[in-house]
Amino acid sequence: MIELDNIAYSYGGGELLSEISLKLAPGSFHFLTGPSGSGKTTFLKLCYGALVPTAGTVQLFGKDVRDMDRDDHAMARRRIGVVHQDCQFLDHLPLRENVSLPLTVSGRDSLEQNTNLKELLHWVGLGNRASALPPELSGGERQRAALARAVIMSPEVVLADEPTGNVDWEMSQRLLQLLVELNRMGKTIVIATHDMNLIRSAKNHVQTRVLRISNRKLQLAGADL
Amino acid sequence: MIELDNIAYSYGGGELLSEISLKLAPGSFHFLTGPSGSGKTTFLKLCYGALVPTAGTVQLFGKDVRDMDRDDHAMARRRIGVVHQDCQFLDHLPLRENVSLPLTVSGRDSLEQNTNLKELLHWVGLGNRASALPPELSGGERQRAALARAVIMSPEVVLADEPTGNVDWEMSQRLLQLLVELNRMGKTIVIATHDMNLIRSAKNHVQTRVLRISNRKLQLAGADL
Amino acid sequence: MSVFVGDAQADRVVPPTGFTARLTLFAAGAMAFLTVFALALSLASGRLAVRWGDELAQSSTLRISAPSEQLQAQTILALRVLESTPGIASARALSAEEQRGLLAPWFGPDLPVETLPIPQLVEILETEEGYDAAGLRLRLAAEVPGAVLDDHARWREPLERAAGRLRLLGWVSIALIGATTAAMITLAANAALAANAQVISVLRLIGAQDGYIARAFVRRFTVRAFLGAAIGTFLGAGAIYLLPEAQDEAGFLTGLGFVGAGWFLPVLIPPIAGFVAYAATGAAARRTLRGLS
Amino acid sequence: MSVFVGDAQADRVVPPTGFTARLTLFAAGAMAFLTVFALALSLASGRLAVRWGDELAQSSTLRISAPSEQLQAQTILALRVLESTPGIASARALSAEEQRGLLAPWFGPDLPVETLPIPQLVEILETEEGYDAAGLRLRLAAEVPGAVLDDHARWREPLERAAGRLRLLGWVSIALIGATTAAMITLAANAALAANAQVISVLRLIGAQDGYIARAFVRRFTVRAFLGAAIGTFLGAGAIYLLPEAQDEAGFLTGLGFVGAGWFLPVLIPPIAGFVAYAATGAAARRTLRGLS
Ligand SMILES: Nc1ncnc2c1ncn2[C@@H]1O[C@H](COP(=O)(O)OP(=O)(O)OP(=O)(O)O)[C@@H](O)[C@H]1O
Ligand SMILES: Nc1ncnc2c1ncn2[C@@H]1O[C@H](COP(=O)(O)OP(=O)(O)OP(=O)(O)O)[C@@H](O)[C@H]1O
Ligand SMILES: [Mg+2]
Ligand SMILES: [Mg+2]
Repeated sequence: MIELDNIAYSYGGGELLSEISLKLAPGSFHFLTGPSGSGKTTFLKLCYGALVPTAGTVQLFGKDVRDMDRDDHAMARRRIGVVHQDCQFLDHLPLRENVSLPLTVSGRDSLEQNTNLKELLHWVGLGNRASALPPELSGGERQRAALARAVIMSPEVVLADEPTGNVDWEMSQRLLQLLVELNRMGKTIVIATHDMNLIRSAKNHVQTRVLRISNRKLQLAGADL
Repeated sequence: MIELDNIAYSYGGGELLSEISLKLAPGSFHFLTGPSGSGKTTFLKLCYGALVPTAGTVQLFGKDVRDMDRDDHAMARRRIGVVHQDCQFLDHLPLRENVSLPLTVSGRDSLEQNTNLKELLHWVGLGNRASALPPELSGGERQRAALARAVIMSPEVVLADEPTGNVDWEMSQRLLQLLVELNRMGKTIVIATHDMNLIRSAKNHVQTRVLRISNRKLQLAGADL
Repeated sequence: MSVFVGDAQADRVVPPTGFTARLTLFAAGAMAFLTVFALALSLASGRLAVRWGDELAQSSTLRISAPSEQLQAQTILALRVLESTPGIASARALSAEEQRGLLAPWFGPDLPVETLPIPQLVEILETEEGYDAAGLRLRLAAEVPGAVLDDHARWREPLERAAGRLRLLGWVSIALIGATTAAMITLAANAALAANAQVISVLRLIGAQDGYIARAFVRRFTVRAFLGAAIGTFLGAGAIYLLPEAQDEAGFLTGLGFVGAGWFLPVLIPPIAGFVAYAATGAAARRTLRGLS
Repeated sequence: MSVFVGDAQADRVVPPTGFTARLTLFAAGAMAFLTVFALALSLASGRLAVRWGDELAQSSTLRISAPSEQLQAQTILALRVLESTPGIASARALSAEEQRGLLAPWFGPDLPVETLPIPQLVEILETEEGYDAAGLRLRLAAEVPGAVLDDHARWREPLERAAGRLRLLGWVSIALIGATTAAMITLAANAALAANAQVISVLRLIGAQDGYIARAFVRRFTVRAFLGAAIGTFLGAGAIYLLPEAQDEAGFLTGLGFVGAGWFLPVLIPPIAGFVAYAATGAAARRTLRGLS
């Protein structure tokens, strides 16, 4: 579904990433680590087509990102749930509408989805904040809302950038649980994080691969945990 | 220097914080913990006068926040370095100028400060990103920049809200080191965090008190670590 | 016309555009107000030119000087020539009464016109096509030597030039105002789009198509421009309507108001403003959306 | 005037205001351009009224009808009466040549004025204060029975009304344009401030005083408005200057241009626009800064 073939990327200066190849198989569960500034966020952006590699090819659902027009991108993004590191919302809409925005935009706003939404908000601990505006949420609450928004369409792939950076240990376990559940339903999950404890605890629930960006390359880092 | 006397706070709904009293003595080092949404950020905002308590009094440097006008607030903020949870910068200015902004605004932009700035950027690992614009920084880089901006004036108090949420373990140790050093110079430090490992490692370097917000009250939580 | 069919969802998704929206409404209103005035000025100038045309261009004077005893004969001769000239609708010798009236401002009402050896005046009314003045002069020179044709060109030209300039001033103002309005709405739309860069990036992140995003902005600015222009036009037309009626003696101002069907012209202003906003905002939205990677 | 002393630092701190800045520049320019035209219209109307005043109000005509043998005597008598009337600057009998000129349009250039029993015309020029027409009429009736005084009131009034209306139209336009400009600059400044809420919160967080923040915005918009108005004024004045010279025969348009010292009036537009922007932006900034907690 997402295939990176020998790609490289640079923001204009030196190369940030190079010689990276990866095939995200349906139902796989990956962690992405690496020091701050190593290119985790950049890598995820390449995975959902927000950035185009400077060399090599990225294929989303069988299509080269270079050949996709704006509408193709929009369609691809409906199949990929993304949690940004800096969670952005529409500040004028209450949390409830923000989380269900992907449904609204794709015209799939239905009653069934509505009970789904309630459950989901409850699971991430935002059941009682549903009508708050995003600027009225705490940092951790925003992060949880971003995860909820990313998964509400039950997309085929979830790319989450530090989804537990601002929440406490118990909550991060809950969020992990949600992603593990989705993975059991056959969804593909990629989580960028620097929290080794999270990775360790995930290993108890699900089979994961840990990727590490180091020296511009992507390496399997299962051994050092 | 910062005194909270039996304060309470509510955003309009129920009370979020109540019956909280605290005196931040010069040279003290506090950690602030509590689950996501418990009110850590709110508490810090009360500490630097961004919010006015709904009951009780807050005194900044001997002045009741209720009696301070806008210019008093500006002056108080020059003595308090704040790291926001969502680090905000002026997106049109390079990192270098963003970090030295407190100096610019207070008219203390000097050559001496300039070498200071270089050293500081180097310490937080941003030496080679000094001329990048904030939107070109990674999440962790922004967080480090925010800490650098908060301490550049060597303020009497540093209030840091999750300053290590997005950085890896080694970097968080470096940042902690910076704050410990400042504390040794007699500065008052308060760090809100949910990272228990950080607190544990700090205990090796410096004498800290750990405060925990739980059930709207502030409690000493030294024992459970 | 799908812009006007409210897509409530898309409208909620784009945040209220606050000051830029108010700016658009106000600019469209003020501009429509000014346009109404400029339009009224142009129309009035146009009417003025037509009126002067009617009074002067369509009429000429023939002046016959001759000894008293020949005057009548020459007048009859001249009338016959004029009647047979193509392009002349009618020709009529002025009565003594009328000639006296013309001279009254200068010589008082008691001038003994009949006994004076003053020329006989003949009023000529042309048809639409007009006549060939040079040809007529030649014929008259041959047949009625004492007759001099005055086709009023001397009087008409500067007046028509003056009316033309006023009218031009009106149309130039309208064009200027229109261009200003378009530019201002474009800039306001651009400001709104730039201020909403974050909203756009969120919408894109969750898979909204560019068309969906653009439509919400375009609809908003189109509706605002139309509404603003409608209000401005209404106020402008009201102000014109309340202007004191033109005194006809004033002579050169036919009154700045609209006349008859002219009242329907301002009605066109709001739809035109709406269309201008639609085109301008659409272009701005497409450009901005292409620019935001 | 500290707004104009560039505080380079504060200017760098507030981000480029992009479209709102361009909007301000453009709006100020377009409005200044229109203002120049409206000003020219007002001044021209004013000159017109003065000219008609000069030509008609300050002059009257005395018409003396009498048998030829008495005409000269009565004229001398009338002139003596006029000379002794307070409020009359001078009185002068028209020469035969001049009378012929007046009649030429109607009777051709060959009218034998001298031999005709037509009245003698006397041109009267008044002083500033004017004379008492009723009193003069009584005196003339007693001393020069054949004299009729025409003080042109009949012609003057409607023309003056018309000129007054044109002038009013010009001033109303200027007021309207000024108000529109102020409103637009206020809205643009508000939009800029609203779009920069985050910048303001960052600046406050690090201890910037409100005055420091406000000044950066105010300075910017003031300078933009001044610059825009200067450009617009320059272009407007240029356009007026390039307008074809008014033909004097046109009679009722003295030409839309500025005359003599009138050219200095448009120079006032940019400073006024700058001041309006300064006041409007200052108020907007203070309001917004108070609003953002
Ligand atoms: N738009 C950009 N232009 C230029 N450089 C950029 C841009 N975005 C990111 N970078 C740089 O590329 C590097 C990698 O950034 P990226 O955000 O991918 O790091 P990351 O691994 O996600 O870091 P973190 O853990 O801190 O979030 C950083 O040094 C960053 O400064
Ligand atoms: N402006 C606001 N209006 C209304 N409610 C608010 C506002 N800001 C915060 N809250 C609510 O107050 C509660 C405490 O918020 P706060 O940001 O202080 O939590 P926190 O302890 O910092 O959480 P986190 O660890 O997630 O950052 C949250 O439930 C939040 O939704
Ligand atoms: Mg990142
Ligand atoms: Mg917080």
